[in-house]
Amino acid sequence: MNFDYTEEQQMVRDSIARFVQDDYDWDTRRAIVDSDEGMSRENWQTFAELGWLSIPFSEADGGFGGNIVDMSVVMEEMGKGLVVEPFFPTVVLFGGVVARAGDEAQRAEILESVIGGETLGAFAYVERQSRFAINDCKTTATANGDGYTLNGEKVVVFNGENADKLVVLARTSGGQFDEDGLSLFLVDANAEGVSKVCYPMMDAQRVANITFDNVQLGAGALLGSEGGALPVVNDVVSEALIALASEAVGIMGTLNAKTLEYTKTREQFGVAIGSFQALQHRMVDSMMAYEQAKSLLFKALCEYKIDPASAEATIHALKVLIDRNGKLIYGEAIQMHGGMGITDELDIGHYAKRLMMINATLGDGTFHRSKFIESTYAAA
Amino acid sequence: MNFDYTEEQQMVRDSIARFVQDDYDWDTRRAIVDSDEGMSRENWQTFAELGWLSIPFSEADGGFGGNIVDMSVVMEEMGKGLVVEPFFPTVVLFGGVVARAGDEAQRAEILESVIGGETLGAFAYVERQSRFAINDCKTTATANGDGYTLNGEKVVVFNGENADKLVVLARTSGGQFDEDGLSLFLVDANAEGVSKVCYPMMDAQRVANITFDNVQLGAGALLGSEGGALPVVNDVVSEALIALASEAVGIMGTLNAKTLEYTKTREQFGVAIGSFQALQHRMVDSMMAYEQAKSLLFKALCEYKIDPASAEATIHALKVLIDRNGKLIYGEAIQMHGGMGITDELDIGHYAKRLMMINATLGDGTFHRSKFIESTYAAA
Amino acid sequence: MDIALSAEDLAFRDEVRNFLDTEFDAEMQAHLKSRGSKGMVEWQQKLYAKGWVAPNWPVEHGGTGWTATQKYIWESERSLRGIPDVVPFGLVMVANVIMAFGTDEQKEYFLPRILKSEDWWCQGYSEPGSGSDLASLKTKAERDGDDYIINGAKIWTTYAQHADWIFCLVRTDNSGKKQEGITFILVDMKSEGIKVNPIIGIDNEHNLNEVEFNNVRVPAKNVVGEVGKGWTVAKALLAHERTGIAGVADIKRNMRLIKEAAASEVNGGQRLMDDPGFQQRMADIEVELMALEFTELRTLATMAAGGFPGPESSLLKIKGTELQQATQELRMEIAAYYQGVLPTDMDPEVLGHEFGSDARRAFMYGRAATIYGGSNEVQKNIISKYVLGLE
Amino acid sequence: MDIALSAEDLAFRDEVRNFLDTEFDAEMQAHLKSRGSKGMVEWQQKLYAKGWVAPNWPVEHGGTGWTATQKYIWESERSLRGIPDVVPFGLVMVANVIMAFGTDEQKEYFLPRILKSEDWWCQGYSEPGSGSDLASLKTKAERDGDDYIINGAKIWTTYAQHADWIFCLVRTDNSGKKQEGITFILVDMKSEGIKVNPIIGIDNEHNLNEVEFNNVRVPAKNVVGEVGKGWTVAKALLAHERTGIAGVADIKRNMRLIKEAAASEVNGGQRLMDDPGFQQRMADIEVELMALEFTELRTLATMAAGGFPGPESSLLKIKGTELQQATQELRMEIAAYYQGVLPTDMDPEVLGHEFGSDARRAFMYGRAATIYGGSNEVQKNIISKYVLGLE
Repeated sequence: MNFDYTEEQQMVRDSIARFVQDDYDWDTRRAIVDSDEGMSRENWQTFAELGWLSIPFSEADGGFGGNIVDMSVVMEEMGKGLVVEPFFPTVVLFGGVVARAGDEAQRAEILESVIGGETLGAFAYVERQSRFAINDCKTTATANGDGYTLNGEKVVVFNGENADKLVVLARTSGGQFDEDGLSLFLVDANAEGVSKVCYPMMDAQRVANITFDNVQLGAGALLGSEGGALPVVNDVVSEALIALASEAVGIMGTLNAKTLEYTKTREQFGVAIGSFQALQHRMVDSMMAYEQAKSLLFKALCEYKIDPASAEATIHALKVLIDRNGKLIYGEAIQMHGGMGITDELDIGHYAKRLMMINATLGDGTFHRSKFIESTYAAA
Repeated sequence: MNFDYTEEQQMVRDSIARFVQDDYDWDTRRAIVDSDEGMSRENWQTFAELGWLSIPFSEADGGFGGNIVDMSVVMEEMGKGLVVEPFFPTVVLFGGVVARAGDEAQRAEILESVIGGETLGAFAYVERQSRFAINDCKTTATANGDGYTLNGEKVVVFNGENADKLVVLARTSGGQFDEDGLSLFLVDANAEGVSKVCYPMMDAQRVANITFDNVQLGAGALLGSEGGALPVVNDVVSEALIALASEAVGIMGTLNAKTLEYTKTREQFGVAIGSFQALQHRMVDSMMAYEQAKSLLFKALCEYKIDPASAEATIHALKVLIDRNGKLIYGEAIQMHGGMGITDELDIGHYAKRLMMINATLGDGTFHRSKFIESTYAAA
Repeated sequence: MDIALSAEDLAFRDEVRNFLDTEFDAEMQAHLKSRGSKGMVEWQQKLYAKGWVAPNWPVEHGGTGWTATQKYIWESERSLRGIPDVVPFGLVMVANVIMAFGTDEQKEYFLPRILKSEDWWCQGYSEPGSGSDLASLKTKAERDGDDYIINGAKIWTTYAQHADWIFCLVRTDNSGKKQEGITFILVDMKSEGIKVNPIIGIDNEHNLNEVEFNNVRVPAKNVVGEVGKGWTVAKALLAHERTGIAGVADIKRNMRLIKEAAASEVNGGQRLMDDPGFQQRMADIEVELMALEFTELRTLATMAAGGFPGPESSLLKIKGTELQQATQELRMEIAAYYQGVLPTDMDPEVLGHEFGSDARRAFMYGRAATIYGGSNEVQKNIISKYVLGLE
Repeated sequence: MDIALSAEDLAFRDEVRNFLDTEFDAEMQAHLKSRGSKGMVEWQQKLYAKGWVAPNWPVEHGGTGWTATQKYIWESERSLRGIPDVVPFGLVMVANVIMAFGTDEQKEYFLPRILKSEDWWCQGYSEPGSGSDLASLKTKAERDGDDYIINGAKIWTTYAQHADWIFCLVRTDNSGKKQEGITFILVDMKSEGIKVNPIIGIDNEHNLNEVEFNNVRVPAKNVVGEVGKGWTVAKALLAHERTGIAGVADIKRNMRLIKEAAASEVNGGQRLMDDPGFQQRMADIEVELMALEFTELRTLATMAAGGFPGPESSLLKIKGTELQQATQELRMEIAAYYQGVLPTDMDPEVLGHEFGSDARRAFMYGRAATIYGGSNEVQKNIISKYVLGLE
């Protein structure tokens, strides 16, 4: 039983932390967010050179062959630095689907350029009406002689603005809510019939609503088996939920540390506000909320490493706790920063907003609490 | 719009408060609780003489003709004094059923002696399996030539140990959960075939499990229409829920006041513990919890006075809030009294226990939250 | 114990409904959305024309003379339609101060202008660094002949960018306790030496400002109340600020919006409205809300009976803002992925969702509710000291 | 990052399971229920015979030499079967103090007797009036030749009615700071001048006592550690007291009981287990519990790596007791009307319900968990000061 990171993991952690410290100060980040693309291509090349983009991919695919803990380390540090470059959509979601569903040729084509930082990707799975139910899919891919015709719309596609390649979840058979009949397709973002409207989100992500109007796809665009997408997607989602929780833990720790620091220096009524016992006890609550979230992340990591299927209930629970404790922590962080906490200038609100979007991604606390109950009490 | 009590209500309030102050100090109460019957017949006569037992009954029935607010005043004061004499089971439940369901002869027979303090009553409606679903009734009353034969068992009958007369809810037709087919019967506690085991509860109530073994009832034992009991019972329950909430508000206010007083005098680390800001803010929370409960009680009273049916959702909400805020208040009262709070000697724990039993009576917070949701969101 | 409305009250309610249905028409609604502060002035002038712009003013100054019940009816009907309250800085705050402490000259000049919405007011209390410890303010006013010369800065000044006047607490004396030596003064925003620096909020909007004072010259006759007694003036105002702050009707309206929206959101075939977890969160809010409504009514009844909204009004502020935030949170939850949408010119049809950005703005703006007007922590200190008697 | 059990650990777990299944048999279970403290001694002697009564003692004194993982396995298996932990006053508390601070003579005399459960110990820390402010204690020990004469009173003394010995903090010097001049001393409960006054708890049981000392003569050699340094001794002990206090395995077991019971409770045809409101309350507890289990494991891992259970153990105490109380509350809720049943000799078949009175006792007794061993408020102060660095 140990909860230590390996030396290698520690090195990755240090390397990201150093990057954030040296090259990602708040003003730099703000300039990147305000730039045309809302991300830095230069940083992305740095990520590639430092090997971060290769971490989850197998050595056979040219990757680092990292496990879920390696991924977690990267995401936690990204969270601490509030890094906006699209690691999550490109590596975790898009890369995750390709690595799992792609055949050797597809993997070779795509993953090498993802790892090299040449290709930015996005996974298009949300629809207007779908909320968090991934099986709720109206986008269709109809088989034609040599391939498929894709029609439909995906919304709030993370990194949709900058992605070169998309993985699109589409229905090859079945009705709107059927779990069978979903398939995955690799689509060039510039293919004919693909159009998009882009908009920024409060957490500085650049997203897009993407419309597919009779987009012609070759047979080679199909990732994995026709109609068998959902299990693959569910695997990617499980890993993505752990990744998001890791990022959230990074953010929660940072919010607590910044707030604690603030209460030690900010004076009111002639004393540091951190000397007020009522606030002290609440900061203890925030600290406990963080430690508990971290512990549950560790549980998910340990279980997932042994057998991903065994971690299902824990992953639902993790999303519930990240949601609940995240709300507590960012709420207290804003409240304790007082007037400063409600300005756009201070970083606190931005950490809060990212945490909120994490909560809303791939199912919020209410959604996963229902899933937890279903998976835990259904048979009892 | 006014929330004042009438002069008459104020007089009743004062009269009960004076009784508690003068004749119901903690040692006296403890002696009563420890006595054979667990109540004082002498006090009961006083209640009769002071007219408290007549309050909810109509003038035609020899009562005071009071409304729901009058009842609330009595119950709140009983709560403050933690009065154990069986006002709630005899007057509110037993009397409530008879007043609503009884014909003139039955009302004349029963209510006069209730008002006079000669008859103690109980309403037997809980069964082993029923939890809070009053329609879940296995006790049967089978029509025979001149009357009915009663068979079955009722449990946790409040005042079951001392009651002279019982109202028993029994099934004259239908299946276990049917809403129709329930009837009410007036049964002498000493009738042949009635047997009981008595036990005390943590809130000093004397209750009984009562078995009916081929108890022969005359036709005159039927209260109201055969098979039509449930609407009557529901009306009594609504009023009883308001009465219990009033008692709870009395208890909550008393717990807060006693705790506040304690924190002002109890010293730790050289100062009164009430000077610790963390405790101050929690006592503010307790105070707000009390005020909110009182406000919702007022809402229920105002609505019920205008039209009982209009108060349904509010009464569910009231039970939810009484449960939740009651837990907060008694929890904090015990916690802030520290070691003393967990002794049997101190009154705090006894107030807490009564509040807990109130929460468990006629449906707890979880139960009524579901009812609230059903009644409020079902059609939306 | 009675909340039944009298025949007069019912008639009044009909009049209110009729007025609002007529005057708060589509055009007015559009103006409020598109014209910002100008739209607000337009609406307030409509209220003025009806004689209803200042329900809390004494009749002799242009108030309505309404009973507590009538005020409650007005407030409920207004909020249920989502009509914003009047901007409080002039009509509620400074007007109350001028009426209670002002000279006849001040009353004659300012009150009619406020009533007609001719002047837009803002509030200069907080300072960079002062926070909840209002009395630690440092902005200095030094006497120079018939004038004061003001130097310093105020912060979190809502709508300063639109304002004609600002009412300020300034320090005229440094020698005593920090609560002493504070003076309440009215300053023309067009005065030389005033600079307004916008602050972008966490809601991505520009409502807040920092207001700098560099040798701003203000006539001494603009002092309200006694020189050095500004703290007393401010305290009287704070209690006024807290009444109505519970925002019960607003929360009710939010709950109505939430139910509508939750009925059309679907998760894998199940309406969010039917999700037991979501239902229970709604129920938890509604139960507290039903109680809060009567807590507010109890306070109103006390005031109507000649009582004063005392420290108990702090309870309304705490519970009200907590519930406001809870409903804002539910709206975010309904918006799901769309909760992150920033203000955009995109057609909702293109965006795919209607209320995401509104939910975000309300949620983010709502963070301030537990901070301003005396943070909820300060409110708890007030209750603790003045209601519970804890020191 | 690894919690996989090694082959050795799995073998150990089998041994534990086998031992518990064999030794904690129906007879033992009945004895524990019916014989009170004697049943407990009987069980501890079985553990002693197996060599497992003191997992945390050093091997040379009779400990097990288990790894942190083994201790965790032991703890889990024990709790899941509902087997009570050993009574801590001797085997955990005073033993640790004697091992760390005692003389050779004290070690030789007391430790074997503790290991064999020959002496029943109780703890004399709190005093009427001292509460969480332990250092304010007033019980006085005055030197008289080779003895001390003790006068005063201790309170909340669990099981004093069964005890052969009591370890006490007494004041030997009044001149300095209140933390100074305190001495840790062992007192034979048969000494003349000791009087035990029972305190009936809110759970209607007699577990607590007040212990009066009237000129009780105690040999000076019974002092543990230096005279006047008892506070240091006590503090070392407090950290020990907090480890394991989270009670994760106990809470898990409670959750299992809750699910079983909720599956057989029915409201109008719907099992309580299927009630969405109840499900969500269970889920909320389980989510926190899953996290707490790993918070405890993280602490154990730190200790195994040579670290010390520092102020972080306060977190385990706070969260653990909160969750304990939350499960106790759910049990009460399941019991519905029966939650009020007092201890009775009635056959559960007659009563109509099995676990009402147990639920009540557990709930009521559980109120103490957030108060004793340093109240949760004190724990928060500790974290605030020593972990967060707030003063």
